[in-house]
Amino acid sequence: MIQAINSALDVMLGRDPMVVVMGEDVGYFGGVFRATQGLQAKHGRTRVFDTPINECGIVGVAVGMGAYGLRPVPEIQFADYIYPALDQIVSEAVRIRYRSAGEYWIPITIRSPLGGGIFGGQTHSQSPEGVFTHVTGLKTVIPSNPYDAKGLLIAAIEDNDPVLFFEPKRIYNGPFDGHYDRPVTPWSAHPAGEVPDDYYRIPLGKAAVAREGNAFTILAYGTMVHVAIAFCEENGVDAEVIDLRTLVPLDVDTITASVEKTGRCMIVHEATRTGGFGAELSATVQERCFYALEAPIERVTGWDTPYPHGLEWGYFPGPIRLREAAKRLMEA
Amino acid sequence: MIQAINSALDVMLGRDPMVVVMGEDVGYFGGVFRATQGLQAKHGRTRVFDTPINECGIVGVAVGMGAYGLRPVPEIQFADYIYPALDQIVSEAVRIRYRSAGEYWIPITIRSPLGGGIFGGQTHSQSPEGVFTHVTGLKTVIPSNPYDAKGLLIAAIEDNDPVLFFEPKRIYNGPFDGHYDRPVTPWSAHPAGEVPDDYYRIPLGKAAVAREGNAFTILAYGTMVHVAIAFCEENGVDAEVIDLRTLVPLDVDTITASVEKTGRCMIVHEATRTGGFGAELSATVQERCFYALEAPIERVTGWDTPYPHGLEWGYFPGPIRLREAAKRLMEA
Amino acid sequence: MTSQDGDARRNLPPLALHVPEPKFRPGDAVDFADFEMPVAGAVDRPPTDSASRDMAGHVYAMVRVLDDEGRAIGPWNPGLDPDRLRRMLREMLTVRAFDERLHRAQRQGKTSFYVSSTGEEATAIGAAHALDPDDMCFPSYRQQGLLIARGWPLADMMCQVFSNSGDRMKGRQMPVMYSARAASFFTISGNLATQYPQAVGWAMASAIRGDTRIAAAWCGEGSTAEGDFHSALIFASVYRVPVVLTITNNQWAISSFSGFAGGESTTFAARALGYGIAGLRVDGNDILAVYAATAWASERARAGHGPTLIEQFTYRAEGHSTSDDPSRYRPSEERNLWPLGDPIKRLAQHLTTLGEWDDERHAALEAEVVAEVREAAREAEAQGVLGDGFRHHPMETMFEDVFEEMPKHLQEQRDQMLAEYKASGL
Amino acid sequence: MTSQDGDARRNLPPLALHVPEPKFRPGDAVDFADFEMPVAGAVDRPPTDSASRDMAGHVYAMVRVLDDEGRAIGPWNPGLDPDRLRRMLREMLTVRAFDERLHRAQRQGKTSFYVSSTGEEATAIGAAHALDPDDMCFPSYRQQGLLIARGWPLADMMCQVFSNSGDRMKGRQMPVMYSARAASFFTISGNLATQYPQAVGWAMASAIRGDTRIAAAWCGEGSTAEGDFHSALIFASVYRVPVVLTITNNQWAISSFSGFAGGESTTFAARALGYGIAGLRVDGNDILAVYAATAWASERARAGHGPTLIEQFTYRAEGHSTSDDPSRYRPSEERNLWPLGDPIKRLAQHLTTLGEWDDERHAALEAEVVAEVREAAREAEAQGVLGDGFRHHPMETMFEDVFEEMPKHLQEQRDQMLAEYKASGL
Ligand SMILES: Cc1ncc(C[n+]2csc(CCOP(=O)(O)OP(=O)(O)O)c2C)c(N)n1
Ligand SMILES: Cc1ncc(C[n+]2csc(CCOP(=O)(O)OP(=O)(O)O)c2C)c(N)n1
Ligand SMILES: [Mg+2]
Ligand SMILES: [Mg+2]
Repeated sequence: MIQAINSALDVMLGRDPMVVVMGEDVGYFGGVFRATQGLQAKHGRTRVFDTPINECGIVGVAVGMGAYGLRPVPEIQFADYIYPALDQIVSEAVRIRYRSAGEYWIPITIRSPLGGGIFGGQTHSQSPEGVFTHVTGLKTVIPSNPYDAKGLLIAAIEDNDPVLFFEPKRIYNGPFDGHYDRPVTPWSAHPAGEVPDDYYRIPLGKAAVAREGNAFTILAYGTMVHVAIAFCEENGVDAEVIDLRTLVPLDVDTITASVEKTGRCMIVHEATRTGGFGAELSATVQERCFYALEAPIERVTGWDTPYPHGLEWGYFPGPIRLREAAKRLMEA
Repeated sequence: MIQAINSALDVMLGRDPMVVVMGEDVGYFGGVFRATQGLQAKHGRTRVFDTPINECGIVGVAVGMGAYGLRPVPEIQFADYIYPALDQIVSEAVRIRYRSAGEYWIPITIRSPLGGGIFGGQTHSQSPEGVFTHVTGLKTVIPSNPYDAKGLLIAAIEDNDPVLFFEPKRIYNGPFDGHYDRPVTPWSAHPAGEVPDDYYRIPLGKAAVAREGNAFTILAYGTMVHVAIAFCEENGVDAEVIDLRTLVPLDVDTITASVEKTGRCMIVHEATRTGGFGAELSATVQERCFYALEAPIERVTGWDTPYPHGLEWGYFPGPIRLREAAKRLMEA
Repeated sequence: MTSQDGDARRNLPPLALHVPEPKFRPGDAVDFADFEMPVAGAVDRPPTDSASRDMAGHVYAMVRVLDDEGRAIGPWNPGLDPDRLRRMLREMLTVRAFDERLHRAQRQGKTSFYVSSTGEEATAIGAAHALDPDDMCFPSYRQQGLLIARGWPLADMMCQVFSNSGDRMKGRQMPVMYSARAASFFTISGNLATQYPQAVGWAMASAIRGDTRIAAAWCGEGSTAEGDFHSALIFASVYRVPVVLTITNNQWAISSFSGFAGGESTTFAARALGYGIAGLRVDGNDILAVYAATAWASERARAGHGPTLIEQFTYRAEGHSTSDDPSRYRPSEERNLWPLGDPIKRLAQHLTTLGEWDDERHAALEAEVVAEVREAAREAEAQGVLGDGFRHHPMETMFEDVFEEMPKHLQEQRDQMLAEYKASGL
Repeated sequence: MTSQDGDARRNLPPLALHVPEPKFRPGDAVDFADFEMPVAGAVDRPPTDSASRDMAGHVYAMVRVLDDEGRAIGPWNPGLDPDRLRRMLREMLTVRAFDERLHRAQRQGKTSFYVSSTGEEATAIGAAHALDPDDMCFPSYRQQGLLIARGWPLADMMCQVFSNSGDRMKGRQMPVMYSARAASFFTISGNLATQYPQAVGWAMASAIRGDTRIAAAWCGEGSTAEGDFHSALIFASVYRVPVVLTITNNQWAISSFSGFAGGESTTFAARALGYGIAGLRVDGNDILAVYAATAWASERARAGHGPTLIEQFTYRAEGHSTSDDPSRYRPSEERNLWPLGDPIKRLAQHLTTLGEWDDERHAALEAEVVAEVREAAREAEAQGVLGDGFRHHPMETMFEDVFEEMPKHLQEQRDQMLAEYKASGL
């Protein structure tokens, strides 16, 4: 997936002189996850460059660049470090079109790796999307595979509104079935691992049915899409897995169509439970599909604790938790 | 309510030499809402003082003071300005007990006025509680009247964990029935406007039944408690109004008892809808009361827009919106 | 209550916290006798490619052009012609009349809030003249002078203040939070100092694109404490960004004097030294000094020598805003005894010294701008004032511009609002 | 794609963005010939109550005590006795052996991550000796030397690195994020620079309470770009806080050289000038200079003269962490050609010059600390290493310490986890 992201940036730097890529260690070095490898050498030092270690500044200057007319793609090295930039995102980037009644707008795409499962401890594992999905004026995208990652990132860069593009780092190098004790399979073995070299877009705001099924609906995004699919396959569960891809704006139609069909719904995310995006999904599903629901909606999420380093597989909502939740869902 | 908050601070400054009160304009001047009026003169300049305009620093130094053993009560002048402090709250204050396995803890209470209805425009009206209720390790309190405000603030200051204490500024000087075109009634006319001079506590994590009823349950907090009660009274609606008081930890038992009784639930808050605390409430209620629910849970919230200055009464979830939601809820 | 406090070591003297206090509080006699008046014309004007460290003196001294007699002297004298000076004077008078009118309008209940710039008019007007008209401005809420100097229609600004049907910002922003793209004036934020890194970013973009336009930003001395200020200066320094960063040090941040922003220990211009960028300290009530410093900085930026931090030393003569009552925290007479005087009087005196002005023409000009402001107010008020029923943009416009294209959930919310209004007979 | 870009004015030269580049990249020949070696003993030692502005020279110069022959000279020579010097040497050697051992352990898969401080040992050890043992330390992840100088058990630190059953932090923190209250050592954060305002706050509290203990904080030069750095300095300046703030300028921040933190334009010590606080620039590989500067700053703080910002100029000899490969962005030989040498060798040379040390004793000491580290590693590894099944704290401990008392929702989640494990036969 990291190559797909690199390719999306490369394509956009090539197509549009207004695109600039910036962030801590993204220039000469190519980023701590190598997402920007080779881009500075190819596109030049004023198009792809390192920044001071100041997330507020990274987003703040990107906002100014956006107002000028560039399409900056700043990277926040880990999603855990996005908080110092929060004010420039929440009070500025996403408000400027509104407060100026359209005189100014900020076409920036903030990329950041999120999620755990790499023994990153509590400051390299967080999934803070729930903080941002509450922020109106902001689009939030979380891809689950290389093909989507490239198409969605290109669409995000071309979007004229601020987009937060979170990359699940656990699946940078291959899908993850939730069994931390098994060897990693590379993307090359996965159909969505095939990524065209050229430009293509996947529209923001459209979910994908990642697996069809009838027993119940699983709403997931990022890493958890693969965990959910693997769970179904390993347990012979006939669930439908929806890969949300974009959290805001949400593809409500795809969700409701599935829940209307299955009558049961499980929501899976790695972020902590209380107030996570799962709460919004649950509220939305019960508002729209109340009469179709045959059992309480299940939320399978990270516990309401920080992401503990040594105990991370106790925190991670893995196969055991999905199995037990599925039991409750089907027995209700 | 502003006097009740002043009294709570005064009482705690007097009882505990470890309490310090600080923030922009809180010292000599006594705060832009007068919450700290007279406290510097009474308790001295090193107990109650102005700070630089730097919310990150205000919370950051308060974290250090808390680690030392003080009980700082920093003020953020408006909740809209809390974002620069987010990292020190989310990554530091609430994590320190956990990451040090109890070696250090941060007994701070961050006070901040929130909410709209005073023509404050988009940067003096926000209700960002939904950003914080997703943050584990943090307690979030929003009082709805002077009596509660004092008792809860004292409990918050005495709590050994970080507490976010949001004060709905629309009801600083009197309850609000949701009709912006009517004169303000002062707290003196309200039973909860009577506040003892002395020390008392209201435990965190306990909701109050603000009004009993059977038709449906309204979950609310802060300003919206009064809007909800006024709505019931003006329309002869027999709804039960729960005043949450503490959002995290949430008093789930009081909520479920009411919804089990009424079978219907409306959630009301001023914050924007998507991903707001209402989503968590809705998800919790449907998980716990699924079989008791006779209609979809209704969320009546601020729209997913910034809080517009001139059009603020279009944004505010007032009597019209409650009435229409109640109709939907009862007709379902 | 558990304490984490340890035992102090008894053989050392106890530490103590220093909490700043301003010189004068209400009730104190105001006395500026020990104010050291910087000498006009005394500070040298370094070449615009000077190294930051070589001009360290400029962050502690104060550039002044106008002396006590109103003569323009010294190397910073920009030698502007009388017509230009009269234009500046007119614009300062317009700002003052505008502020007075809208302050009154707020008191009359026509809007919720207003911010005057009384006493500080020179900082914005002087800078506007030194910048090119298409240089991009990132102002705070106290730079209405920029718009006025760039000839922006007063009635348009007033409509914004009234959140009325003529408000191009559609009633969304608090009063004074203007936006004027056609005047290269950025949309003002209520969040302090956020415009600083944005200005730096805009100027970085201009440099990346090989453009010729530079950026300029303003913030108050209190706001320099914010992290955004630091962010801006770091980025400006690292990439040698063509940006002019101005601190309007009006000595007060609501009720807090500048000591709470670090002003007891050094000047605000001295911040520049920490970043290795050029710093200038200027008498902000001397419009020629303001002009000259801004012109120096803009020349430096255009020539590729990087950013300049300018401290404009001035005094906030009025309350912070209409929500404020300054007599609660500072003596009312401070305003009149303030040694650096009034920028309007000082420019008028200068023009008089030059033989280009007199009291009569001054009175006539004052009357003229007051009339102009009155006329603009009429025009604006005809389009509504805040709270007068339906003289604002339609409610459903609230849902526009959240995104470029309204997503489905906002369409649904808009439709719900309209349906609910209808059901309620509205 | 819509553009907001305007038309550039054609009669002005185009602007350009400066993007810093380090002197040497992989493939370049490393040559420090133009490095101006600061002269040992040349910088004066001002009184500890000097005004910031009066010691502006100290932020640009470099305090050095040890000259090329290993003699201690000049006014900053702290005159420490040989026993103390040998203790410092032993501690530096311990840190180096500790780092080597744990770096290896990570490579052997015994933990996820490790951070060495190789080449920078003097900055922590020297400071620890100059502070009182109960002065409160707010370190970054590269000050393991503080704990070692304060005599903290190595095995305890290693258990933390292994997240094993002996880890007092219960496996919750990434390796090297120690916490040691009994050593007045604050819990380390993964978020850069957050400890800076916290240290200032702790010291403010100490001053408010009339305590005698001061605080000290460390961060890397890259981290000085963060807003928290500015927050800390503003508060430290305003309240004249008794705190010693150290920047360990090891010239690299992961792959970014110090130019991306502003290092091309001035020194990091110069930041002090902007806040009107004392600033010192020190040869961080000269442990006597480190000691002397920290002692000066702590004396200043204790006497009520406020904070000091110290830049320790050093060089990060290893990669940023075990996740890093520095050969991708800098020449491998840079490390060896770096002119300020190795702090361990320099102190050993000094002791030898004094006639208090020789190669034999050095070799013996090295062997001794390596054995000590080996012993500690055995002890720690016996309590488990990361990922070896159930040699960590029980899973349900994950729910403890989120709050002081576990609230109901966490109890429910813990019970659910245990029930689900049980149902799954775990
Ligand atoms: C982030 C943030 N914090 C606090 C405030 C509240 N506030 C508005 S103006 C002000 C004082 C600013 O003073 P200064 O920067 O000196 O500017 P001046 O008003 O004097 O022009 C404060 C604290 C705010 N608007 N934004
Ligand atoms: C807020 C934040 N942003 C980014 C990072 C990622 N990060 C970890 S260490 C580091 C470099 C720090 O360099 P420096 O401050 O010079 O310290 P050094 O490692 O050289 O000791 C970065 C960017 C982080 N940990 N926290
Ligand atoms: Mg000011
Ligand atoms: Mg470094």
